[in-house]
Amino acid sequence: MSPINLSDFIGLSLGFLFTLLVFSYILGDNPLFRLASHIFIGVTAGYVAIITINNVLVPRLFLPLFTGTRGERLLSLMLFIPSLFLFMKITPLRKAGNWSVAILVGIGAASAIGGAITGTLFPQLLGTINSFETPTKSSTIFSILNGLMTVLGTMTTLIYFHFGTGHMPGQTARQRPLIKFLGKIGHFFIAVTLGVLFAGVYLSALSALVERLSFIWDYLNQMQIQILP
Amino acid sequence: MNIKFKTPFATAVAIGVGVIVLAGYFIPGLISLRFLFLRAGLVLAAVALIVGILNLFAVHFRKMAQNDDNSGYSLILVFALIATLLIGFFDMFQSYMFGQPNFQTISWLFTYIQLPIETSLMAVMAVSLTYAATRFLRRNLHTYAVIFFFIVLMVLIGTLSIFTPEVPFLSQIRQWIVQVPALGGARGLLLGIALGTIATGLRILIGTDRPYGG
Amino acid sequence: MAEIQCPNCGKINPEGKDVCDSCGFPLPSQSPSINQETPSTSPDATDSPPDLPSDAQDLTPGEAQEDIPDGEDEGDEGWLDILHAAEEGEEPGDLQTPSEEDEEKKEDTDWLKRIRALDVEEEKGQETPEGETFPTWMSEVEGEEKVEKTPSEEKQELPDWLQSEEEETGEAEPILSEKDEGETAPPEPAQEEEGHFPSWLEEEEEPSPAGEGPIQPFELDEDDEVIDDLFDEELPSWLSSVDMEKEEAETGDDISPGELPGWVEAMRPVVESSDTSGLAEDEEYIENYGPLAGIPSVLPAEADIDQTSVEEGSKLSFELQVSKTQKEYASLLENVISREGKAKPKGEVKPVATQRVLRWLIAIVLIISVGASVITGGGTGNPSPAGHQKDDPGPAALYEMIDEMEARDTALIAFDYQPALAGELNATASGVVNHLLRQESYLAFISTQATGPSLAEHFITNTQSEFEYQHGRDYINLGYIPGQAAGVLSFSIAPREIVPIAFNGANAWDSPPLKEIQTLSDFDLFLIITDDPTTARMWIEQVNPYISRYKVAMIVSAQAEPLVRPYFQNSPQQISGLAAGLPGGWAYEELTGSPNLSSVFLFPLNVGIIVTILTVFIGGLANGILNLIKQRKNKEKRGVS
Amino acid sequence: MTVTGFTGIVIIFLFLGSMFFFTLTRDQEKEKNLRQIPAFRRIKEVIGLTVEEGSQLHVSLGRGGFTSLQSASALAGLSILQEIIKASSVCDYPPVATTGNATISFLAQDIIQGTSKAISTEGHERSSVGELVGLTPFSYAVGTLTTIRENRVSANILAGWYGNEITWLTTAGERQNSPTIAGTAQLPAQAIMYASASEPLIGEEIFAAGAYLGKKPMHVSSVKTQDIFRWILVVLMILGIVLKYLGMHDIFQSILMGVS
Repeated sequence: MSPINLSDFIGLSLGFLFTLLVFSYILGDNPLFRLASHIFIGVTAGYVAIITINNVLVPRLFLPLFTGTRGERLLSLMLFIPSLFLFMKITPLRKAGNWSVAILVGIGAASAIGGAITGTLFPQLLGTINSFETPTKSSTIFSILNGLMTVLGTMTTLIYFHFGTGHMPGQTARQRPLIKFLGKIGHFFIAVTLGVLFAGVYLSALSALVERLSFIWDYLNQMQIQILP
Repeated sequence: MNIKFKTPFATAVAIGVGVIVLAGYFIPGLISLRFLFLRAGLVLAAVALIVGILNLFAVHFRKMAQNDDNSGYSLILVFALIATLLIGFFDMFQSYMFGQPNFQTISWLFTYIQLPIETSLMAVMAVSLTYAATRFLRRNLHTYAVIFFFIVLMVLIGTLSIFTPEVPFLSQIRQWIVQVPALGGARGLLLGIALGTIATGLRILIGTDRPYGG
Repeated sequence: MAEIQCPNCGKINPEGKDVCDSCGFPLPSQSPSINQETPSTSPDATDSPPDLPSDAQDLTPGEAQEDIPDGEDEGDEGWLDILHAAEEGEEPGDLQTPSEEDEEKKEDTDWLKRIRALDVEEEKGQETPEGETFPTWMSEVEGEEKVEKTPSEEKQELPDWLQSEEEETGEAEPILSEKDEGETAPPEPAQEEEGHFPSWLEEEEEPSPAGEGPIQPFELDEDDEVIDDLFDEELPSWLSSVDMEKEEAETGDDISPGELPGWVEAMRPVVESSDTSGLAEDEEYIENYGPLAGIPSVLPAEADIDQTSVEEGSKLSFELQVSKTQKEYASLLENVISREGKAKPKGEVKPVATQRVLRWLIAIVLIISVGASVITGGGTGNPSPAGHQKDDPGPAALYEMIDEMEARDTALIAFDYQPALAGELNATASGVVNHLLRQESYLAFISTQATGPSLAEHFITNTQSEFEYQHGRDYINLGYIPGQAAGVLSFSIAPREIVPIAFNGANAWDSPPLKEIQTLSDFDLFLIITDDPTTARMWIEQVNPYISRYKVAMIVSAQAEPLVRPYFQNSPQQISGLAAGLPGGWAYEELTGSPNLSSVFLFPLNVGIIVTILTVFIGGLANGILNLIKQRKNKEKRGVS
Repeated sequence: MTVTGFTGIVIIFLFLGSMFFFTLTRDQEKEKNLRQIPAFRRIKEVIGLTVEEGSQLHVSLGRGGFTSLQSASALAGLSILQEIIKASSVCDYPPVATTGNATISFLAQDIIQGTSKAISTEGHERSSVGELVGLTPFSYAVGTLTTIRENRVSANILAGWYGNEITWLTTAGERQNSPTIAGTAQLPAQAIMYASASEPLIGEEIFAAGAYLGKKPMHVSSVKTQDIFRWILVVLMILGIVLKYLGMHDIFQSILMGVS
């Protein structure tokens, strides 16, 4: 480790300080942690605002007015109107901005439907069918069974979420026996899936802990070098 | 089924834009129209973000005046937000006026304030998740909870790469769990979520759900 | 010759005398009619304090007690019997006539008749009727009904004791005069002859506290219902029980010997210097009415109604002498009612001690074990990989993809992860990108998240500092494309139009790294670094048609591995290389033979996993057993109850 | 138009047709019961407790954007917020909503004001608030802690798009001893909720909130439609496997593969 320039050392010291402030939350909620979190919220809000202005608003709303083609200029002009109405949302005349938000909701709903059908429904359906291995010379009994288990898991998990129960009102919410039985198998697969995902999230968090503790150790070594070269 | 529209114009806009963008997914001819609306959506989402930040600023400014025990923190937040914005505009001014590589200062803020805090927040999650796993069986004690509990342990054991080379089947069990039952369950969950998403989106496009004050 | 004992000083006076020779106190007359109405002969019974409204007089404990007939008075349904009946829940004789009105009329007539009788006596020459001695001002009140008197006339007719009181307090006068003016100016349409509420009571009812405008006088209904409701004989049980206790507390006064029932005598309070709050003490005043007759400086029976306690609206104006405990009950009731409207702030929540201790224990064990392993740095060389790293084809496939790249080939890297996971993904990707830089490849960075560009800058300057790659010469940071799926798709179709300028404002496509790149398929490698399975799927689905899948590879965090692996595992493959989490990154570094961050972090990670497995296993089983015991106890309890 | 595009349009029209059919032929008496979901029952209990205690409910709407798949979770969270405001109109402290996305915060405020006006509690001096508390995932999580920490808040309902930052919200709720009912569409976040929330909503249960809490006709119909499509998918899987077994796998491959 070689001595580093002053601004980086100040930066590292700030990082070290904030790391300790956040770790203090383990002992319990305390003012130091709140101080660090409110600085964090302010800095990130400012950072995201600058990046958004620099990467979206300037190149797509302002620049086309001067350098864009006729079509782009027209689009930018048209975009100014709903944008101004969006600013009404933080004024008493907030209802005037409803139609601007409605544009976003319309786009959001369409993207959700389109994404769900083309991005999830079709690929996952095809993936489930592909999981099943036709018995060929190369396939082993083990892989065929695996394929069948994966398909069974997908079907029974889907059936577990079946909402409807018997038709007669006042009847207790008893599902049909077949659905109930398949649902139980599905619940097993759901528990396995969530267990695997939880372990994955835990490993990511543990990796972050390892990285932070090694940063603290590196910083202490660096400080030693910086103070007593 | 009686539907009363309080803001018919906003409802019409939401349905019209939604239908065009959705058609763009499936009808190749409408793809360019879909892109046009999506780019408009990008710009509006960016403007909404800026308006949201102004709202965040106003909310905390008001909290500063209330002088309860949180107003001090609101002052710090407002100060940090203003300082970052000023540094950011200074960087942008330098890059557009003098062509210098921009965002040097704001990257410094990101590297030495935002990054360490976020990774520390993630690191503290390791303690919280261990605590949650330890107390899990205290809250739920049914078969599936026990399955969940032992699967977590099995996957963690299978991830070990030290002290266990002599027992390779542990990692093979982990691999099988991840690639067979977990994959089946994940696909079922994703397909179910897709159906729910389609239903939620369609309710917006036919105008029965109108969260925009319609 | 029969003698009459003076109720005031106790002297014996010869019969026929009206006034006591020694103290001048009017002696009870012997005429039969009055006795019937007021069974007791003592003057106090009816001589209740003039200021109190008639029904309130009935409620005044001292007198009421006296009126209790010794069991023989049947005919006159005095108010006390009504009270008793109400208490015992019987239908008090004719009181509960079928219709409420008749009952009220009968009550009206009783007290009205008494007033009129007194009035007549008063006019004759101040001779007090036996048992019925009303002060002059009462008759004056009657008088007022007939003749509109000017305030000054009224004042002259006021009895001395009242005038002296006025002068002392200095208040009554303006209040009374104010009242009278107020009273006389607007004729009260509601006050008819019969059932008219005496103006003195209205004044008493509505004294105007200093500093405020005069309070509207108490509006009477035509048929005095309001009065009857207020002074309805059927008091709520808790109040009537209050009366009884009050009576017990107060009845110990000294009545002319021999006349008070024995049990009243026993309950007489010991005379002390009474320090009644709120009322001005009048040293010279000797009580001459009621059971407290003869006792100096006691609360005057005809105490003014406490000006301060009268509140607006339905509050009664007379002073209930309740004991301390009853006052507490009343204020408690009042608090409960007033608190209903107010929102009760929830108190400070104390975290469960065991939760906090368990959390601290886990934190200490985890941080100490991982910290120690970071410091010792893995000890003996690199930990040998477990079986599954060798079997995991993902890192190996990725290694081959990069190994085949030549110098000056361009790789596009998407930095699409949260800064929070920079710890894990920087370490995982460091070995892979290091290999790319050793191949002298050009790099281009892109991101769909606002924090992506800065993450890329931080990655290249911190983890690959040994190569000193420079922006514009060796790599280009294209910055952030908003709009998630839509942004990615439009970038895939026309990258140059969507991102015209680089992250630092310079022209992106003229610099060496990107000079030959027109479309997405011109890139030699497309490496996506992400922590979210949804982002991974979005990139794969949008870029799939625009770049060959043999050029697409992924570095994902451990949490995304279960959902991204199928894209690599299934046939047809949608991505051709995959490194997942620190173990994946370490496996890649093993293949390149040059250890990097993943190697450094793997040993502490393994120590952390072992500690966690032990903690979760032991703690989890203990909690599970505790839960089992609790459930069994609940079952037993349910079984027993 | 590609086969895949055509298939997509057919699915949408089938879905719409089924939703309208169930709504129009809805028969009150033979109304189909829905299976018990403990989380929604707990939401109703929590609203009752809040009214009695005079405390406050906190609804967090996540950080999903409006130009992608994440918007569906945000829309589901907004319909839960609407039902809660209606049900808790007599509370001393109306619910407070927090979010990490600007557009969602506008929509939350619109819903709060629209619903409050509908049940005439708009004049209530302590009207509900829809706050934007942070703009990146973890700053949103940390910003929400301030609201969860309020002593007045007696329960937290997390419904929207989350990542692993949701760990911070569920553990903060546990520290305050207040129940947390949580649901999202992102899978890793669901695993965290399953382990640390008092009542998790798994899989697609979050999208059935309108049917369980508000019993709205169109929501109940769309839940029934989801049930039907669930079985259509199962049949298609079995059919696809049989065709693959018979060697005619290309049919499905061409239908489901190419989407431009």
